[in-house]
Amino acid sequence: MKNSMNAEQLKNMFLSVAQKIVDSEDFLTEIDIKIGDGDHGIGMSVGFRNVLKELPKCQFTGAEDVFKMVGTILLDTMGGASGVLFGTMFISGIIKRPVSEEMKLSDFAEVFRKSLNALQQRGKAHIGDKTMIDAFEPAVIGLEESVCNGLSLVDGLNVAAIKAKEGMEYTKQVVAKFGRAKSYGEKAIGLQDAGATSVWIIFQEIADWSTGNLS
Amino acid sequence: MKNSMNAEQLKNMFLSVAQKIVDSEDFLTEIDIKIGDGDHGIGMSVGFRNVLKELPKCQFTGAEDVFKMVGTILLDTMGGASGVLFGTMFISGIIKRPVSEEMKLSDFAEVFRKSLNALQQRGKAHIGDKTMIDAFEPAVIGLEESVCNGLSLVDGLNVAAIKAKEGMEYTKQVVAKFGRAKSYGEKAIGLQDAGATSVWIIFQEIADWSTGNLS
Amino acid sequence: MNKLINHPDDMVKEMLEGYLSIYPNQFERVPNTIGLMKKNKSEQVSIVVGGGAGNEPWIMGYVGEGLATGAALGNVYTAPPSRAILNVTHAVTNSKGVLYICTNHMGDVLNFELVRELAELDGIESRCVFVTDDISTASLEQKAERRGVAGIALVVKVAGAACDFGLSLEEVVRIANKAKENTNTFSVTTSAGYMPGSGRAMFEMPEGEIEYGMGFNGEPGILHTKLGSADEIAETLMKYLLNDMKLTKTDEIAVMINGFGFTSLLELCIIGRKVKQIINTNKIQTHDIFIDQLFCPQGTGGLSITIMKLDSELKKYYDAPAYSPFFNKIAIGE
Amino acid sequence: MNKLINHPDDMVKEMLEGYLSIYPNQFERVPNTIGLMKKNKSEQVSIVVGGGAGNEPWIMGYVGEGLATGAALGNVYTAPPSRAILNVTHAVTNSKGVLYICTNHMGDVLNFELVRELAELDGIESRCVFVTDDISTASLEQKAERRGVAGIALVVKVAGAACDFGLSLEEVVRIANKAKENTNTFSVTTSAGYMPGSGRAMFEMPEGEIEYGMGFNGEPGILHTKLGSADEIAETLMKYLLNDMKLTKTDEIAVMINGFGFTSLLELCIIGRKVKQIINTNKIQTHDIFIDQLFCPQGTGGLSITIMKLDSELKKYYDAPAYSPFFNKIAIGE
Ligand SMILES: Nc1ncnc2c1ncn2[C@@H]1O[C@H](COP(=O)(O)OP(=O)(O)O)[C@@H](O)[C@H]1O
Ligand SMILES: Nc1ncnc2c1ncn2[C@@H]1O[C@H](COP(=O)(O)OP(=O)(O)O)[C@@H](O)[C@H]1O
Ligand SMILES: [Mg+2]
Ligand SMILES: [Mg+2]
Ligand SMILES: [Mg+2]
Ligand SMILES: [Mg+2]
Repeated sequence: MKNSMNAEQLKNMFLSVAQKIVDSEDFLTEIDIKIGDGDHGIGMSVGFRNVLKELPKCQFTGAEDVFKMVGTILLDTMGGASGVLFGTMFISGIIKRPVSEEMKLSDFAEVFRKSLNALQQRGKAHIGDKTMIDAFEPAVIGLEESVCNGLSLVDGLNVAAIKAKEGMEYTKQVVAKFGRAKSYGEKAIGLQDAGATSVWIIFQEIADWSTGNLS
Repeated sequence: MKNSMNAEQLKNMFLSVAQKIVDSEDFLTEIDIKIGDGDHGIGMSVGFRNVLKELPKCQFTGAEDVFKMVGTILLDTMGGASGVLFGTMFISGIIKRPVSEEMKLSDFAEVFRKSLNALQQRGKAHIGDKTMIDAFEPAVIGLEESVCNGLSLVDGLNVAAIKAKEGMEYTKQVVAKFGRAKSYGEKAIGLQDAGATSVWIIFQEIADWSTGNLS
Repeated sequence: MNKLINHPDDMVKEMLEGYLSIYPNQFERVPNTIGLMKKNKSEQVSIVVGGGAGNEPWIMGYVGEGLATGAALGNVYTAPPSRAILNVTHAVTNSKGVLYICTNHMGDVLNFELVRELAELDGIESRCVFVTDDISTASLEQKAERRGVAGIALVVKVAGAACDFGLSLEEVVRIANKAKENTNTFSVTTSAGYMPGSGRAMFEMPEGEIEYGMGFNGEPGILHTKLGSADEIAETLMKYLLNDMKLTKTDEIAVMINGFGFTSLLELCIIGRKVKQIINTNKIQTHDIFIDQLFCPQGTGGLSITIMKLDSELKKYYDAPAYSPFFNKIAIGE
Repeated sequence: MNKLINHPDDMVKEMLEGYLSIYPNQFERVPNTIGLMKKNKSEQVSIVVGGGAGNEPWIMGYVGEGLATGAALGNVYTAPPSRAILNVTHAVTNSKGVLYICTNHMGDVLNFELVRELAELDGIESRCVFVTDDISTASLEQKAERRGVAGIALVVKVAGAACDFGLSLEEVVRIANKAKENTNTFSVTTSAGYMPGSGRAMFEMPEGEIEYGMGFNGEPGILHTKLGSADEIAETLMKYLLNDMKLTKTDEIAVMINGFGFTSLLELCIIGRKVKQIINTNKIQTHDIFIDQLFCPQGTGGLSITIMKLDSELKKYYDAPAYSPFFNKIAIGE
């Protein structure tokens, strides 16, 4: 059992994540139609379809480069709020980091904490605003706690996925403070946020891929 | 039993005709919707509502003036093809006629023959083209034959109404050569023409009024 | 469908009142008439247009600089009474003569022909031009029988410029007739429009089906098909038009892509893309091509394409700028 | 409803291609980008606009004389990627600085803010103005939170004129911000629009009911009523606007009545008639009022009214003529 990932593994993992998002297009669309404008599924799937197309062509020297490439592809091709937000999720965490050959659980925790901070600076959303932050922040905390508790990479990533899912479920209980969903007020109760759902799908596939390929 | 009409009687008769047309608005609309643009009922009713409003205010010296006033009101207020056509039906027949105190059956025959000619010159329609001519021409011939046969005014007008009705029925058998109905081609078979229906309503009410008030 | 009016009896009158109250410096009401005219008067041939309302901006919006001088409006889809047209004739400058331009529909023709006689009785010289651009309504040999649709926008524009150039009535009529003879339109309807008075659909159109050459009130067209791609629709429209006009490489044309109201600019631009490709493939010279909504039957889905074949004389007048609040054609040429 | 496109993935690209092929002398494509710019370049501050397609003419049609210099188009109702906006920034004249103007929607704001940082990194001075004119989306105290709608037409027009007058970036920004602060819009939706990709209705709207302040994608508004008369609708729209803006007799305003696509000019003029009456009754001075369709969500029923409060400085720029094939504002004033 491997307790870190190299660039090649990260690449394969993100290809697997990309495929999962592309497969979830309709599911995400349905969610965004109910309290958004219904384009979240298309946007995510456009972005990650480009990841599926471009990523295999790339040669990476360091683990950070994989994050950067995934983020840049999303940023350049998706558009919408989520283009910036999901671009930021992958790019901002590795800025100014020295290039590393392997990423350990603590690296995942550091990278995603940094991108969470950048995301909140951009989007100004907090827990309870019914955004992707509601899934992302718990996932990051889950990673950090797993590091403290000395969990393995695979176990830590699985904790993150569980926390992301809880966060996604939690978005059903709150009203939105941002974007189109805001105008729905109390009517948004019971409905889950599309961006938070995507965050969960991403962390879930990261965990599943790791469980399958590193255990 | 009176065998002619003076201006006062013509006025009352046309008021009665006007009321009949106004009451027939929906009926005419339904007919025009099927192979026209559905505005014939409104148009006729606008015109004859103005007749109902203006005619009572007028003082007439001669019988011809009543025809002229009815036709002018229709011409000025109706619009559409039928504004000109029904205006012509009442105006053109009395042009250059000396003013007369009483109108006999032969006068009715002369006046409507002249307006039929004017109408055909304007509209260029002939029997079988699925227009108001299909009802108007037989009605005029009916008047002329009644004169030849020495019929009374009331009987002659009743003959005209019967002929107008036959003509209206006949329009169901033919395809249209004019206006919006033309584009329906063979699909117009079975449907009656709106203008011909109005002509029948007019002649029928002329006959009914005469029967009720002159017999 | 929800329609924003007060009462059906008043809607055309109130539309005109609204327009005049919003643009009071450019237009004035013709007394006692549902009609308007330019405030800015000049000693030249006047153009008076008229017809049934309901295809706005056509009629009301066609009065303007380089366009018509005055207009009489009938009720929705009903020709205006001759009296209204005659009142407009008397209100505009008529000393140099008046040209009447309307579409070739029975109601309009009957009223305008009658007005022409009445105007002559009043000592006003006048002529009629009935626009017959819809290629789907009669064969080429019977062009005079064709009904008039969106092509009237280009005929009025050319004739309006000819008036501004100070031409005589006879010359303006000659040019208007030439413009009319060279103007052809073909259309596709993709969803029904709605009567503004009742909110009722003007006809039935099954979802997923479209009809070429259909009339605005649902008069049958000449080709009923399943909804195809935008490119297929553009190809069909152009095939019929090019066939009818028999254009060759030496011909120069102006093209108007006219949306019917419901169809969006996004769609019209996608159609326009293919239309331009087809013209280029056929190596026909495009003097001008533009997209607008100048003849819009009340929220109807679909569009028409109008092609005017130009010679150097028509080009001169076509190129003059035209302007009204709803009919803007300033820049000409590719 | 039948929509005329080829494939949903291509529709914005093909719309742009069609537009550029029809107006090749005025505009050119930004390389590798779903974006366009004016061909006619000059050494002044440039305005770059952007946003999701689907409300044409907004975005593509706002590039023109006296308007924006360039634009990046996103997919329908989706903000364009920052990369596209950045490409437009590099393609236009940027030596005097670039002003970004977009509506205040999260996706647009995030992308334009990011582009501003990236442009600065590339040595291009730039500023953002996010238009917040929709009074129904947040309280007056929270104007910065309001979303942007049709009012962007007037803000772009004023800012475009300021650029043409040769003002510095800081001055253009100051004027654009002043225009934005003084611009307010309220709307009524009367029937659903349709997604051009799928032909599906964007939301459900029961026949005979209307909603004030509704978003173009069906986001709930602030007042749901039965369909009333045109006069009642105009009164409601104006009541909210006048309340929010607290206009008095000394105020001078410009008014834009903007149709959403399905609603016809006939209806818009009837609404305009009442709007003008209300303004007159309140003795507010109308510097300009006009009817157009400049922000049209895909065949939607309804309209918005935008009021910009003017001072002498704004008036100067407001009065400059603006022109693009789909955004014509030449004549100003009553
Ligand atoms: N300010 C914000 N901060 C964090 N996430 C946000 C913010 N605004 C929106 N989001 C996320 O973006 C998602 C919407 O994405 P998407 O539908 O692709 O974009 P758009 O809102 O432009 O249509 C929301 O579900 C939410 O999770
Ligand atoms: N050329 C014509 N000659 C005689 N009658 C005609 C002619 N054209 C139309 N009509 C009559 O006019 C009627 C239509 O009138 P109406 O619906 O009021 O006018 P429009 O056709 O302008 O809508 C037809 O039913 C027909 O009887
Ligand atoms: Mg969305
Ligand atoms: Mg009719
Ligand atoms: Mg009619
Ligand atoms: Mg969106």
